[in-house]
Amino acid sequence: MIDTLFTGLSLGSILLIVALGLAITYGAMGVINMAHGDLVMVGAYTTVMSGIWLHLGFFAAIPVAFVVTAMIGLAIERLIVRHLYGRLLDTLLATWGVAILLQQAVRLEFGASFFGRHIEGLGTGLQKVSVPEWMQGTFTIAGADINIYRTMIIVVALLFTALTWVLMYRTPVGMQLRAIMRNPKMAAACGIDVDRMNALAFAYGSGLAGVAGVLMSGFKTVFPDMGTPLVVDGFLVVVVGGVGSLFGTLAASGLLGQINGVVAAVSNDILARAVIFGVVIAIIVFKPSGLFSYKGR
Amino acid sequence: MRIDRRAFMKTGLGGAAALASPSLLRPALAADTIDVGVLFSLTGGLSIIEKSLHDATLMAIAEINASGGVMGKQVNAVVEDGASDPKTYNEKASKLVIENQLPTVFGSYTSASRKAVLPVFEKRNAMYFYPTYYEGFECSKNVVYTGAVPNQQLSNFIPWIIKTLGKKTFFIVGSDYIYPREMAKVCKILIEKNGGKYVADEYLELGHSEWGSMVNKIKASGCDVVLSNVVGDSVVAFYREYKNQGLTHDKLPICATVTSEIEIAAMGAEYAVNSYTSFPYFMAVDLPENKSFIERYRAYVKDPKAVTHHALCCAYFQVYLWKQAVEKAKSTAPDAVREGVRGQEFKSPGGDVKVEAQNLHTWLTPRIAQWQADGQGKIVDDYKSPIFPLPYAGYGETESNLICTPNGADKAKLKAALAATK
Amino acid sequence: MTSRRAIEIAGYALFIAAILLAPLVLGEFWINRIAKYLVFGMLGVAICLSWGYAGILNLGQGLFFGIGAYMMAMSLKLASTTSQQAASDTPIPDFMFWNAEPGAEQELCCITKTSFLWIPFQNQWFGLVMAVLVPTLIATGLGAIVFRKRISGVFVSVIMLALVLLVRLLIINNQPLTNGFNGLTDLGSFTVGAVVFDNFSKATYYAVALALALSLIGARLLVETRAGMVLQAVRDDANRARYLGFDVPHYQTFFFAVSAAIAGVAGLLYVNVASFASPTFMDLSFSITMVVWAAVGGRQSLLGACIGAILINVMEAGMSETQALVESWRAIIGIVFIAVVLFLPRGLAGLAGDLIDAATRPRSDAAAKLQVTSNRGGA
Amino acid sequence: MGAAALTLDGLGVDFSGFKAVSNVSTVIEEGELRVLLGANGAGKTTLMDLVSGRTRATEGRVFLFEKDITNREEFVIARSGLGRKFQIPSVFKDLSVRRNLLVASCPSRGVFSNLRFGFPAASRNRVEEVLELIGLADDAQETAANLSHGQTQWLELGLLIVQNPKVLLLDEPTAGMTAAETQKTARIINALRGRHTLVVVEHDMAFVREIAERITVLHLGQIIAEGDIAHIENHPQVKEAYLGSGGIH
Repeated sequence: MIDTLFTGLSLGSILLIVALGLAITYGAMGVINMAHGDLVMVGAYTTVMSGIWLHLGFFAAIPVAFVVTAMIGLAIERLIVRHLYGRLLDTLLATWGVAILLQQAVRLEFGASFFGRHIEGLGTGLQKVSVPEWMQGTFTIAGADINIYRTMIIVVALLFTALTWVLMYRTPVGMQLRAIMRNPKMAAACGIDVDRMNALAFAYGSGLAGVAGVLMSGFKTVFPDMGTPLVVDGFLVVVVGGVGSLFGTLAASGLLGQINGVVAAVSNDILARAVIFGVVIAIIVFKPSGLFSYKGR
Repeated sequence: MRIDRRAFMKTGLGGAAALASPSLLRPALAADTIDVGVLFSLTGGLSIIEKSLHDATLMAIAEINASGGVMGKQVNAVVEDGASDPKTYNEKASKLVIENQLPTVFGSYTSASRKAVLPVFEKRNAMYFYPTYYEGFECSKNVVYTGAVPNQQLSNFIPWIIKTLGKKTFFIVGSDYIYPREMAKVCKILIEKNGGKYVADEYLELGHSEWGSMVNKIKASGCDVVLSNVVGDSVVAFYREYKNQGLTHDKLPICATVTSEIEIAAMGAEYAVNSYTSFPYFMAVDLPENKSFIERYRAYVKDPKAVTHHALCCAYFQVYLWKQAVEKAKSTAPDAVREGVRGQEFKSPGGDVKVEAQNLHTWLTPRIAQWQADGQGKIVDDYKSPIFPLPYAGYGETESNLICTPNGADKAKLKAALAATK
Repeated sequence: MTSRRAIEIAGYALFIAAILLAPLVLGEFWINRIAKYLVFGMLGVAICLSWGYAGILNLGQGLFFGIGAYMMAMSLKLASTTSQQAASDTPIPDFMFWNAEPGAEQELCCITKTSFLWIPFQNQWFGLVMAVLVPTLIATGLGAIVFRKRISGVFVSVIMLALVLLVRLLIINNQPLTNGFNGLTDLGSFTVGAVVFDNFSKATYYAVALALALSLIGARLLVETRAGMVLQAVRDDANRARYLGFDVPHYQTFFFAVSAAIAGVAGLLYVNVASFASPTFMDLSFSITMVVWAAVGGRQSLLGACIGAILINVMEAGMSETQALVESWRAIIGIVFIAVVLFLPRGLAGLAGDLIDAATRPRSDAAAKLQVTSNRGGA
Repeated sequence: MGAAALTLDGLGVDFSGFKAVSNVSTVIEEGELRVLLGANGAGKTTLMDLVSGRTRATEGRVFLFEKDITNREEFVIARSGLGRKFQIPSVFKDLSVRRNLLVASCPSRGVFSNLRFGFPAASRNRVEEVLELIGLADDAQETAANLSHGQTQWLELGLLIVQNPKVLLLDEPTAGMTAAETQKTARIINALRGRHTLVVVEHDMAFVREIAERITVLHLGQIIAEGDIAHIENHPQVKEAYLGSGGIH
């Protein structure tokens, strides 16, 4: 029983850490960033590379990945997304192109493979991320073996959610961002540098994807296409949770995680996945604004 | 691209021509070379494996050319990208067979892609060399199957698990598609025959990497061995979750039919130590051919850490089988190759292999390896010589009573076999 | 009859003439390949109809394409020699044998639990009809719920996205019924009297070309009707349309269903051209790719979207078959997508339209309709 | 005086505790032009939403002539002869001006009955008339999105005129207009008199004087006065209610 609940919690935390960044970029800025999953992938590869070339440990990779993906996110925003604000579905198409680019960049080792060079840690193949010994195992609570790695994910996910909440609701930057979410024109009129704020927010959202990438890399497989399924899940979570509602994202990921865990336990993972899709559709049909919504852009 | 400059130039031009006007491609055929098709996914999710098969194929071709080619002619690879998508596979196969009029194509990793190209090769009577272990139940006269079929991975594996390891209660888990399901079917037959039992037969979406619930089930199932038919990137997540949940292969070993050097390297050996895999080829196979093969391959792909694996080995030696077939038949024509390849033998990195004259599947040597801390398998059990490939083992096909014959699958026997299970 | 419209009509005529005459210059392989691309062109039309004219961006068009494909493939599978020689009174798909429970009766009715569903498909016309009917009915049902509830924009997209992934999952999981991940392969050919629609035959090509021409013209005329005009009005301002007394969901559902029907036809044609059906038809990436085709060609122009689809596929083929690009062509495609969205928001058709406008005298009635603001996306 | 065109009987809505409109009863007779007056938040727009089916009433009933249209769907209400103009003008911005009006002129409303090309001469002529009336004849080919604010307002009026409803609700038809534009709007509305029963929400007293015959004053969701201009301007309660906003000028 505890096992099942914990699994559900863990699934939720994974959805959360992936969706968190989207909650900012989509929820707050009205950009459907299909490249988000591939930014997660980049985060995972950052872990691989920093391990090989900088001999950094697993946790040391987290800030590195955050910075790297945040920079990439910044570039995406400056070069592409900024021209598309208000054109929600166009952002989807453009970032889909970005997604393809990122995958190919890694697969072709940023072009090195054309010249017959091989950069260790890149390329088409699977990559390895070594995880600290102490994280490969369990500890016991109330007679149940609890998976240390997953516990770590839960903690980190919640930490970053809290951090994001503080940024959004307890800092002037956050206040400006929320002003922009509600009414960009008005915000601009009030002297908020909307342009700059958008860039920052997008970079931050992308950075979160990087963090997610590090966490994934330790117990999922690292390869160029690992991101695509993630972005779908994250996107569903954000929409179900309610566009622009951080709490909604938290709740939705928790809910979907538990449903998935329970159904998988009583029947099987495939049905669980089917049920999740069903639930998502039902929620959108009967509550299009999401579980916890307020008017965003 | 990692193909030699000559081929690069020639096919480069050929490809460009294909762009401008399709009919311009003919000269490439007229030239003093033998063209063959190479069709693996260089982009998309499956390229994680297929790229290595692609490289192995081109390496074999390069070696053959270096040693004088086939019948004195250089072999020229016309490379296409299957893009991990059956639609693309089907289209590229049509291009290679009909547009480029290539009598022989080497390609495919998944059954799905093979099934998608099959109609082209059968309607147009061209030969397809398929290097991957697969589920069997196929008997095309246009395909040479050089990978293992279930009986070559399981016939010794299951008895060995039960008798030698002394594990009797199986938990069968696999990815949700035909190969793992067929493996499971054959496993069950063998398990019951050898006095074991299975407590579960579970599946997970292909490419699914969330194992929390499944491993919980394994814990709760009371099994004493896990038989894994999990394929692709899911494998890594599986083994990691397994250890992260406190299971050890010493007590509850995973015995796998697909987990290869690739996945072990990707997950980190510590997660797989003392688990087992059954394959006809491992890097650890102690043969001089293998040692030099590994070195040559690593040099070829310019990656000193590159790993080799079963499908890769097959992708490599099947080119040589084709070479021998052409030289025997003195022709590259499909029918000639088909007849020529029957009974062809070759000293592969994995030991002797032979194409069975009856069903165009390949004799291979089943081996069982226990994974070590260095990421290599230690071969703990193997046949002394290759064994007969039985694609219809699931139907009780035997050497003496073949269902797949040179005239295709024998429907009557098929029906009889099924009726017999009543 | 303004010059703007004259040019448009000329464009349609030219395109249709081109695809009908193509076989005269194309080799066997290219006939088959172009036939595939024409099918994709049909998907472009379907997307354009729902996205450009109804403002509904369907990220699950692959659902209708896939269902159309499977319905047709089931019939052709039963028509294949292997199924015919299944050594039983009824044809039985080979895969059902190795999915059968030991000792199951070897008839289509009961070899597996669900195999009886295949029985009517022994008649190829049944498969053909279902390939159009089922997508249409599903779309109608969906529309009745979704549009009644006034769900719009990205939410419709997400519902369709989740739905297509759901169906894909179920098809893969129900191996005894659908042969799961491998899809339906080794198919027979659709046959009408003496004409066998072999996938490499000219007959098949002309069938596809004709179907495309008809659906293209049909769709174009459809949006020219009063109903079509009302639909565009709904797209612009559903609320205003309501207050003018139009039952908005009716219009949306109707055109959504038409778009689904076209996708279904595309699916059944694709099976005849490629002679296999696969659950990958319902991959998310495929559904999004279709939308990109339409975006590149011009989401506001049926002909544009159609040509866009064909063009991109020819481009992909050309690049991926240029040995130097065989590994990098996808990256180039990615760049093209981005560039088009950024610099040609109305796609190639938009570009063409502007050029024509520059050439002809400004703003005829047709032009006013085709001249649409760039940021149209149902968002 | 004619028959009762629009009858509100104890109409009201309760937004979870907050009564935006409560117990509004009035009878607007056929051919009448009724002005709805009230400070911001008095519930004017909400009242229109209730009548036109955009918001569901929690109390009372609405009758269009004999027909009970309480809480019916918008398009049903519209079909039974009620038209509405919004505060923020809403037209079909990607269609040409003429096409906007043609859409409104569709002789039938169903999908299938509209699966035909072109429009009957009657509707086409009507559209040309209205183009003249709203003074957009020269811009008939223009895409609605490119119209000025005033022109957009008139186009929306035009849509309603073509739709030819028995009763017309106009929500601040002069909002954001220049004096000249306001004048023109007044002319258009006066031209509608008699042919349609009109209910106009307005702040601009100059404009009200221009057109009004009978005025209803809303305050905090309730009717506090009803009568002609003189009556309203001297009404103590109205004065009091308007002190906050400086009374009526």
